[in-house]
Amino acid sequence: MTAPALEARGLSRRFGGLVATDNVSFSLQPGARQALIGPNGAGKTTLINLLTGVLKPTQGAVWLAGRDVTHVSASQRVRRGLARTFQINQLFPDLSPAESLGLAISEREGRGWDFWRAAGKREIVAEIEDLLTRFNLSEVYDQPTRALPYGKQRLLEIALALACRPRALLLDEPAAGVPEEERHDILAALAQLPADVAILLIEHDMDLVFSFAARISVLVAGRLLCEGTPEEIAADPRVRAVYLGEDAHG
Amino acid sequence: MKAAILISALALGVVPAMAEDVTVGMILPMTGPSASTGKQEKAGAELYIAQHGDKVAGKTIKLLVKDDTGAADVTKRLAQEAIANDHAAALMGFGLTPLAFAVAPIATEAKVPEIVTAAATAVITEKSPFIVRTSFTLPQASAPMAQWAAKNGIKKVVTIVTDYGPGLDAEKWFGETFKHEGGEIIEAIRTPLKNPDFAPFLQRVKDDKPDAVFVFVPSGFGAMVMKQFIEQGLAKAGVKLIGTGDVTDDDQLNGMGEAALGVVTAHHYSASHDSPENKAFVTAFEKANGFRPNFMGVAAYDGMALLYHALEATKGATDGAGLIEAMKGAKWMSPRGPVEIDPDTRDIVQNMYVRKVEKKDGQLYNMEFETIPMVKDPFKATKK
Amino acid sequence: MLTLLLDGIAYGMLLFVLSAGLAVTLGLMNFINLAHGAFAMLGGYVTALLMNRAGVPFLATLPLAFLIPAAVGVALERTLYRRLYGASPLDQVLFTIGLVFMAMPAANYLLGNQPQQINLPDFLHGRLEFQGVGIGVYRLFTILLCGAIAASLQIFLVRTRFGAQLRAAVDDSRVAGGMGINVDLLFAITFAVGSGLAGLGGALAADVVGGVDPSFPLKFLVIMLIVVSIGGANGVLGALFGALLLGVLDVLGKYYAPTIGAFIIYAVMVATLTLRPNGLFAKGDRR
Amino acid sequence: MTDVLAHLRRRERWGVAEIAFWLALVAGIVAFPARAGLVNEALIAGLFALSLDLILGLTGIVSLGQAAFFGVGAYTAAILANAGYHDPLLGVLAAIVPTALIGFLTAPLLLRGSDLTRLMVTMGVALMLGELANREDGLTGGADGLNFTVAPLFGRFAIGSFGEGPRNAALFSLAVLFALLFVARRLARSPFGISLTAVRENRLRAGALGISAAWRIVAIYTISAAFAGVAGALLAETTQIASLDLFEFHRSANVMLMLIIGGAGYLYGGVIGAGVFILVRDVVSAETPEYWEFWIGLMLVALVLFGRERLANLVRLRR
Repeated sequence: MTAPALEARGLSRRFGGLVATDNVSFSLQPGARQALIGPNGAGKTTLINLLTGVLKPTQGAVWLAGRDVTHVSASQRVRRGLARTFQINQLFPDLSPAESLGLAISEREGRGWDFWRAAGKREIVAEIEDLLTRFNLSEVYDQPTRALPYGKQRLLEIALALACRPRALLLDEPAAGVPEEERHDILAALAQLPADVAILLIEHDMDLVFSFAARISVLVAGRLLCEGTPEEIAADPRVRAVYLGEDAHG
Repeated sequence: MKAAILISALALGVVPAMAEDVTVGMILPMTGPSASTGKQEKAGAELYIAQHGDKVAGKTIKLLVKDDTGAADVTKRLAQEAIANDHAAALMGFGLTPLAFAVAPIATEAKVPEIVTAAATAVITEKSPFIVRTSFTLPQASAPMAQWAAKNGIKKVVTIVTDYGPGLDAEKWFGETFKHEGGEIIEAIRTPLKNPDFAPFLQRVKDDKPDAVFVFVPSGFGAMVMKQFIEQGLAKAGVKLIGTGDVTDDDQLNGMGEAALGVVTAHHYSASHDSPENKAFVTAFEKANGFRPNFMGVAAYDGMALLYHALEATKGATDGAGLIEAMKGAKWMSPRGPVEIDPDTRDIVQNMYVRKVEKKDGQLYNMEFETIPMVKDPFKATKK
Repeated sequence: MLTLLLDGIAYGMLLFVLSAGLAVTLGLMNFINLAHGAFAMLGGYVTALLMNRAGVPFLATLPLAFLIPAAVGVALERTLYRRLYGASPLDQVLFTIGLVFMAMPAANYLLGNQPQQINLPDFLHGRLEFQGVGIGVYRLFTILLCGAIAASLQIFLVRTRFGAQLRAAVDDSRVAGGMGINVDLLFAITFAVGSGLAGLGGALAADVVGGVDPSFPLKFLVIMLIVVSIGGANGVLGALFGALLLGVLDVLGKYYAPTIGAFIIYAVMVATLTLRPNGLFAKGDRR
Repeated sequence: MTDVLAHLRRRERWGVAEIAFWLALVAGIVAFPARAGLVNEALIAGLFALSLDLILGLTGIVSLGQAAFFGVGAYTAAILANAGYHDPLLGVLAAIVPTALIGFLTAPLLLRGSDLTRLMVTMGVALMLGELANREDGLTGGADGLNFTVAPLFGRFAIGSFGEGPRNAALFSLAVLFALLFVARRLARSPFGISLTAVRENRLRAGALGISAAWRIVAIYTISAAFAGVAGALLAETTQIASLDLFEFHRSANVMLMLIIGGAGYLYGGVIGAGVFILVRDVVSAETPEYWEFWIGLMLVALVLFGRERLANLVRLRR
C-alpha cells in the first residue's frame, strides 16, 4: 500500500490556555476527495495552518508522502507537494493570470533563482495555456489580476495551487463569496481536478461538500468528532446535534 | 518632452562672458545646516561691491553666488562649471573644510585663485598654490586663547571640541600651547557633530573640577553650550568658559541672553571693534541686511577687497598666477583691523583679540580688551 | 550618578515633547507626517517672537505655541492633508517633505537665519542641589510639564470615548462613519492635537537646543523618528518610554564613554528594533 | 492562444522610446559638454535611485539607508586609488565587494517589523557607518574627506574636471548606468524578478507557491547594495573626492524623493526622477540660491496633489 499523500498524527496546538487543535489525526490517500466541515470557531483555519507549516504544532506530526515534515518550513512543504488555496483571495494584483501561473511553474521547476534568463520560456507556455483553458481563464489571460471579476479570481486561486503540481491540495472554501451565476465555473473546475491529487476541501457550503467529497470529517472545538461517507455523516446524530441542526448553510 | 527640458536646462547654464567682465564664482552652502555661513558671506561680498562699485581697473565685477548645499561633490562641479562655462577669474567662499579641499585641484589645474573666506582648518592653504585665505585658522585663535588663559591664573583646563577637522585643530593648538605655558589639560572631550545635548559632557567637566573649560563648537551650537553651562551649575562652581570666537558668534550673540555674559574668547573679529572702518562697515552691513555682520561676513568682505587689490595691481589682467602674486603680501585695513597676506603661506596675518561678552547699549557684544598683534598661523610657523 | 540619571530623564522628556505630536499622527492616524518638525518650528517661533518682540511672559506664550500650530494644522488638514489619508505612504512622504522644503526657506525669508533665542524667566533659571544631586530648574520644569502632558494625552486618547472612536475610524473610516461617528471632525481634532503638541514641543525645546532657526524641521527629524519607532508608533506611552530610554542611555553613554557618544542612539535604535521590530510598546502586529 | 508567449515577453523587447531615451542622453552629453558635470551628477543619482528601485519598486522594501552603500562604494574607490590602484573601472568593480557584503549582512534586519521599522533600521545602519568613517580618519580622511586622482579610462580617456574630463566622466557614468540598467532589466523580467513582484504583492501567496520571501529579500538587498556602491564609486571617481556627507540622511532621503518623483517599479523612474530633480534644482538655485528649496517643495506638493501617477504615466516609456 502506498503512503498517504498527507497525514496528521495527533496534532495539537495550544495558544496559552486555549486548545485550538486537540489531538487531530487523519490521513488523505492519493486521489482522495475528502471534506472537512465544522461550525465557525471549530479550528479549521488553525488546522490548515498546522498542516501547511505556517504554525508549528505543540504536539503531534505532519507527514507528507511518507515523510515527516513537521519541522520543514512552509515553502519547503510546497516544494514537496502540499499546495493550498485561500478562503480570501491571495493573488498578485499587478500580474496577469498567465504571469502568475508562469511564476508558479518556474518556482516548481526550481528556476526561481534564475535572475538572467527571461521568465517567458517557450517550454512553460503549453502548461500555462493548459491551465488557463481548464480554469476558463483563456479570455483574460493578459489582464491584470486586480481587474478580473471575482469568480475568475477564485478560479485563478485554484489554478495557482494546481500549478504547483501538488500531491495533496487543501481547498479553503473555494466557493466563498462567488455569486450564483459564476458558481458553476467553480464546480466544474473542482470536478475535473486531476484524479491523482489528494484533496481536502474545507467548506461551509453543504451542497458543494456533498456533491464533491467521498468522505467527510467533522471538526468541533478543535477535535475530530467523526469521519465517514456523506451518507453516514448526514445520518450521524452527533453531527446533527452540533452542526447540521443549527444552521446547515451557516 | 523630456529632451526639450533637458536641452533648455543645459542651454541655460552657459552664459557668454564679456571680455571686460571679471566673474567671481562664489560657492557657498546657502541651504542646509551651514546656511547661516552662506548668508553672511554673500552679504559681505555684496556689500563690498556695493560700496566700492563693480568697476575695478577697467573691469566689471560679476558676482555669481552658487549653493553647494554643503556637499563636496557639488562644490567641485560648481567650481568646474564656474571656470569652464562662466570663465570665472576667481573662486570664493567654501563654507567647510572638505569643500575647500575639493576645489584645490581645480584651482591648481586651471590656475584660478581660490579665495577661502570661511573654512578654518589650518592646512587648507597648503593644498594648492592658488589658495589664499581671508578668514582665519583655528590655531590662530586657539593658541592666543591658551596664552591668555595661562597668564591669567588658569591652571587646569578641560577642552570640549566638536569631533571634526576644525575641532581637532582647536583642541591640539589650545592644548599644546597651554601645556607649553605651564598649564594642565585634565581632559580633552570630543562631542559628536550632531548633538542636541551637552549636559553629560558638562557634567563630566564639573566632576573634573577645572579652572576653566575651553570650548570650540561650530557657530550655531554656542548658545546651547552657554545655556547648559549655566544650567549645569558650572558657573556657580567657579569654572570659567573660554573658547574661540565661534562660540560667541556675533550673528547669534544678541539672542543668547544673560548666559553669554562674561564668556572670554579669542578671535579676529568682533562687530564692536573700535575703529572707523568697522563702524562704517557695521552700519552699512546692518542697513543692507537687517542683521549684524560676523566673522564670516567680514571675511567675505575682505575676500572681495583682496581681489580688488589684486586686480588693481595687475591693472585688470586676470591670469591666475598674476593675481595670486599680487595677493601675496597684500596689506590693507580691514574692519577687523590691519591685515596682511603672508607671502609664504598665502594665509592671513591679523590681530587676535581677547574679548569678553558684555552689554553695550542694551545689546550683547564681544568687547575686546587685549590685542595680540599680527598673529601668523602657528601651524605653518612650526613647520619651518 | 543620580544627577546623570535626572539629566537623562530630562533629556528624554525633551525628546518626548518633540516627538509626542508625531506619535499621535503617525501612531494613531497612521499618517507619515514628516512635516512634524515644521509645526515644531512654528511653535518655537511663536514663543520666541512673542517674548522677544512683544514682551509676553514665557509661560503665557506656551498656550499660544500650542494653539497657533494647532490652528495651522487644522487649516492644512482640512485643505490638503485630508486628501492623502489612505494614500500610499510614498505619497505622504513626498507631500510632507515638500511642506518641509517650503517651510524652511519661508522661515528664512521672513525671519532670517539667526536662531531666535528664548530667554527664560528667572524662576526657571539656575539649578537645584539636594544632597549632592542636582538638576537644572528648567529641566525639572520640563519633566513635570511633559509628564503631565503624557498622562493627560494617554487618558484622552486611550481611556475616553474619543480615543475609542478614533481607533475605530482609523481602522475603517467607512464603518465608523456608518456608526454615526463624525470621522472628519475626529481626524481634524487629532491632527490639531498632533500639530499643537509639535508646536509646544518646539517652544519647550528651543531654549535647550540653542534656539529655533529655519533648519529646525530637518535638524530634529531623525531623532524624532527614532523616538517614535523605538516607542512603537502606537500612541503616547510608547513614545514616552522610548524617549526616556534614549535620553538616559544617551546621557550615560556620553558621560562614561564620550568617545563612542555618537553611536549610542543609533545603536540603541537598531538593537531595539532588531529585538522588538515593532518597537518596545507595540500592541499586536500593526503595519 | 499563441500570444501567451508574446504576452509574457512583452517587457523584454526594447521599445522605440526606450532606445530614443538612451540616444538622447548620449547626444545631450556630446552636444552640451559644458553641462556634462551636471548630467554626470544626474546620471549617478539616477543609478543610485535605480538601486533603491530594486528594493522599493520591485520588492516593496522601503529604505532610508541607501546612503550607507553609496558612501562605502565611494570610499572603496577613493581608498583604492590612494593605495595606488588608479584604474577607474577597477574602482567601480571593487566597490561591489564591500557593499554587497554589508548589504548581505544587514539584510536580515529588514525581515521583521513594519515599514517604519525598515526605514529606521536602514537609516541607523547608514548613520553608524558614517560615524565609523568619521572615526577611522586614518583610512578615510575623517571630516576632511579624501581627495585622489584616477587614471584615464582604458588608458586613454581622462576623467575629471578639466578639458574633456567632464564629458568623458559623463559618458563613463552613462555607460555604467546603461550596463546596470540592462542587468536590472534582465533581472526584473526573469523568474527571480517576477518572484520579487510576488513577494511585494502578496507574501502569503508567494509562500504558498514555495517562495521563501526572506531569502529573496536578502538577495535583492545585496544586489541593490552593490548597485548603490557602484553609484558611489562613480561619483567619487568622476569628482575625485569622497566626503562624509555621502553617508548622510539627506542623501538617502533625496534618492527616495527622486525615485518617487519618477515613479517606482519600472526601473526608469529613478533615472527620470533624478534628472528632473537635479535639473530643476540647478535652474532654480541659479536664480535663488537661498530659497530654491521652497520651489522644489512646491513642486513636490503639487506633484502629489495633482496626481503623481497621472504625471508619471505621461513620461512612462513602456510598462
